Amino acid sequence: MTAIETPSQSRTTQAADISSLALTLFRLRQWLTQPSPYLGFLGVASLVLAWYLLTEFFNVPRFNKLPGPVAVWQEFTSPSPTFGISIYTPAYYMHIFWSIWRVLQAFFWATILGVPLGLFMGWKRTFRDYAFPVLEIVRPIPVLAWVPVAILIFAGIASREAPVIFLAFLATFFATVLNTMLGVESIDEVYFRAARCLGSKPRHVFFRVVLPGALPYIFTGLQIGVGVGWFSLVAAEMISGEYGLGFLIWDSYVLSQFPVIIIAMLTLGVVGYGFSAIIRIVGASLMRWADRSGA
Amino acid sequence: MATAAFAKSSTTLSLRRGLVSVLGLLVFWEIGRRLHFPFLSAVPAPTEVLASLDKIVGNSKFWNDWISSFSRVLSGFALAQLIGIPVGLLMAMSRTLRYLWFPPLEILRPIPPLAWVPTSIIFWPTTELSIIFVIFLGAFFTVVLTVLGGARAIDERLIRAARSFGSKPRDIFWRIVLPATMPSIITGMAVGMGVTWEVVVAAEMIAGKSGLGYFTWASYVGGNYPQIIVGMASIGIAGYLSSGAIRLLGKRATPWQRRI
Amino acid sequence: MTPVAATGAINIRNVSKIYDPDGANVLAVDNCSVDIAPGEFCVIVGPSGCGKTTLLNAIAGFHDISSGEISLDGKPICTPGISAEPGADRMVVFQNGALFPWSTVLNNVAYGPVVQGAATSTDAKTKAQALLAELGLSGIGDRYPNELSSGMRRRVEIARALINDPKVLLLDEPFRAMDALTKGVAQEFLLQAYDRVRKTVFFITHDLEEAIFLGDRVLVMTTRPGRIKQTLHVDFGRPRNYKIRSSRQYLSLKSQIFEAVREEAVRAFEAGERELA
Amino acid sequence: MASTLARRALLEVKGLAKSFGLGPLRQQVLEDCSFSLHTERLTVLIGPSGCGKSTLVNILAGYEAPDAGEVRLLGAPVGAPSAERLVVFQETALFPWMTTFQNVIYGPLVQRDKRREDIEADAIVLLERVGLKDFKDKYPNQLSGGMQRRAELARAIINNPKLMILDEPFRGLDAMTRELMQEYFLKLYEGRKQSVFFITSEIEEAIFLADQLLIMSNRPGRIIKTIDVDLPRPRTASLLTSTEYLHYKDESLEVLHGEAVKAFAEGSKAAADFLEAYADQKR
Repeated sequence: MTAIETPSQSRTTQAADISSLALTLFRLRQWLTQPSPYLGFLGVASLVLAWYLLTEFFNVPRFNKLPGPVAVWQEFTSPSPTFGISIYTPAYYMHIFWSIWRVLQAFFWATILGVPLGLFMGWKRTFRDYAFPVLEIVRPIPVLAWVPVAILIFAGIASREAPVIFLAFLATFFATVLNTMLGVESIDEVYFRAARCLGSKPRHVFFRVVLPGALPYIFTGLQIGVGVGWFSLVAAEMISGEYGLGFLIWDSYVLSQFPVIIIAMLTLGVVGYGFSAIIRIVGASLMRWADRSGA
Repeated sequence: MATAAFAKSSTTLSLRRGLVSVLGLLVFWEIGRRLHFPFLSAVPAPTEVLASLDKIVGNSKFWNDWISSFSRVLSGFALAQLIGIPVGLLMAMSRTLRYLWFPPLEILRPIPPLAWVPTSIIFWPTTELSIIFVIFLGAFFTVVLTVLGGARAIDERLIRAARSFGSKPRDIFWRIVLPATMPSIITGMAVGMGVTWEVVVAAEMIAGKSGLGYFTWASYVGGNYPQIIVGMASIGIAGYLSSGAIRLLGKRATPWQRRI
Repeated sequence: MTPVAATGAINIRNVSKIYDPDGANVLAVDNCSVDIAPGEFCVIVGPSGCGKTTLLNAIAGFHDISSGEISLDGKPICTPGISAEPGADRMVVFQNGALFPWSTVLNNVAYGPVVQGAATSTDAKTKAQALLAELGLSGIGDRYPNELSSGMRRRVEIARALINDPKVLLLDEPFRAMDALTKGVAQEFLLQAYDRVRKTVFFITHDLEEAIFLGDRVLVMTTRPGRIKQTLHVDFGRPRNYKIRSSRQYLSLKSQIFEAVREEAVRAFEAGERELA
Repeated sequence: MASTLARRALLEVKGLAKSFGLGPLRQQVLEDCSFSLHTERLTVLIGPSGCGKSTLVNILAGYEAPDAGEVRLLGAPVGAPSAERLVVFQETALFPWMTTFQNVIYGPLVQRDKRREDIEADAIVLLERVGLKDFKDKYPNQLSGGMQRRAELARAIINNPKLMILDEPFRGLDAMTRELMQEYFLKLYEGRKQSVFFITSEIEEAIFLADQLLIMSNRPGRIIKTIDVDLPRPRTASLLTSTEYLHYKDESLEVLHGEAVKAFAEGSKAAADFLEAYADQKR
């Protein structure tokens, strides 16, 4: 049975010959020649222009009460901002740090508790029978309806941090558990059968089929979790926080420091986007086998 | 007949287990409150909540809160569908619109809807309108992106087959693109509805004068803690009913998706 | 001299299976009985929905049966209500492949010995490397399954089964998705592996030519509810190669089998039968 | 060969060329591809995987425009997709949200040139012929593979296309259903005046169905051999063991083998299997 030279050894696929740098340069040139970046820029520019015209230029009623882009930009980039928040002031970065630190803690606990629970609920029928109904009853309750109860639960503890982190944790936890469970259920039954055929003990099935098979969904869950966690954190900070971007927004509203509201909102958008991007990249690198699937 | 019996008993088995775990939780909560377990000592126990229930159910103000929350949710949600679905479909059908609108949407989307509350209060004349606007935003981004994703994921061969049969552009839209996107529209609605309830509760807590969110927060501020749990449960039930309605609507709108 | 198998006798006695897809109580397999000798290459042929996959799943232990009994080397492994745990003694090669997409070829093949604790992971890997080389698959140890062609993936899966030295090899239409010529190569690969280790083989297929080319005995099943309608003995002797495909006896066997299955296939085709298992 | 020239060519394809991608990723898929199809004949196209068969189908159907060359149907240049040139795709392209019946009447309905009652009557007759009458109100996901294929054939035939293009329609079906589908298709084809362009990668299927066999080269694809298959019609399973059939099979295998070597050199995985299989067959 002579094994003829299989293509995998020859590795003469076309794309591999061109160095990856040339390829990325080519794709960049490709991207620049297409209309999409310019139209995209036009779209964003027209949005900012409309904002400018309505608020500062034409002073349209109702809109004129909102800060315009020029005012916001000046405040944001001035070394000595009137309301104390700009890229030069440490206070700005402190608020960002507090919000990120809270989401990280919530994310950590949601992953530590959510992923294993989701894996077991997806894998073992009995486990799911006990755990799923409780989750299903609690899940429809909007996370922010928990604010008063969260304050009560952590009334004993001095720091006001606990309830805020708890709320962000709740949001992330539910997303992580459900998506992980979905991930395990999406694994083709044939892989469980193959593993059992090959004589796997339960622990093998868990670490070599359940975990790797569910990985793509776990990361989707984490990504959604961070998004929802970020969403709940802002509200929690607005209602009962001391620092953080959510608190900053509400505080500047109360003190009528309107440009700061816009700065905080845009910062929230950028940081939130960054969070999910990081998880996406980590997920992609961990699951190389998934990228090459479908050959 | 063995397998049929087995199937039936397995559902009752899991039902029983579910019941056991829920009851167990309630009992633990009750004991925790009574014996002042850490974390549970300040939280009103199930029995206290039940006691306060008949008082609340009696007065009409409580039911008005239900109505005002629902009316806010429905108006914000309906607006988001009315504008969001066409925008999503337009972006799918025309490439220029997609290049034009996608980046601005992509920048505004990550901003949590509740961050808009102060700006919305400043801008809109009444708090009612400001809350509805924030609810609208919450659902709008979800719907647009889900519908766009669904419309663009239509199998190219179906569109080509339709064109081969001599379909006019209006045939392509009404007989191919719309039905094919229906499942994504339903998903967008279901997820959107979930977001709207999250938003309405917080908006009412922060700026509202009525509604279930306001009721829950007022109960806390007023020191009537058992009512907080009633508020939470009501919001949960209201949210569950609305997404249940969407799912029902979904089943009727996509009969072909039923299992064989 | 090809070894003669001592173990791997399968006895299927009046086996029936009733499925309950949403309460419809469908009788998939109706009172099937067949005795497979150790080392015999037994092929089951039948139209879609005739319950051949149900039989294979019952032997493998994936689900139980409604009545009758299946035993391996005299020991009952599947009776109504209880079915022996799936194990490496009855290795299954699945229809659309079941190589773990997340682990390399080498880890896939070495999976069995490692989880059974039969060898440390390094020994298992060397043993797997040796088997891959022996089967003409050296050099692809570190690749992921989806980088391989379908023919290659199929051979790795057979290697993953054989490394555990199973008593019975259960194959569920393993070469279904392949074009005619690739299928020929994969079939020869299986035959050579079979001649080298001579295990009992329980092989399911829709392809009549494949059944004759590979099997010692071909069982023809009726459309649902599946019953064994006819048995054909194929005595071409071993080892076989593709030259027998043009022999007179091969062609007569082929027309014989085609007639036996034809009206079953047409009935299934008309009714739009589908696999239940 | 005189008879084929006398008969007017239905479709003429001259010097067709098509490439995809730009810069270093540019791949020439079709080059200098010329052939012609004749009315009421079943022409089968076969070629190694990735040789541009589907690209050719897309150009004939009007889904894609060629870089060079021209395609004429009955003398007129081919434009946008139309019901004159209908494609039956590889995996089913039945509209999942329409029942079998709604799928079949879709074509005539949107062409709006017939009364609805007549269209529905035609549909019932056709569904009867393909044995799907009592599945007419089922959705595609409630049909078996074979039934979906038959529904798709009915959906195409009801429009009486001048040319029906079938892009590997029986791929993925199990061997038994595939043979029955071939018989079914021949029964439909041999019963009416219909020109068919059938694409496949299965040699047995190609010769069993074809009046004329076109063999396509490896990428960039062009027609490198034409074989006239004069086996008697109606074609029956017994033909599969006749000597002429085996002769045609060896002849086309020889040509395909040469192309597979080139496809393999470019790292095409499917070609590796084909090459190994062929080498084994020759031994």
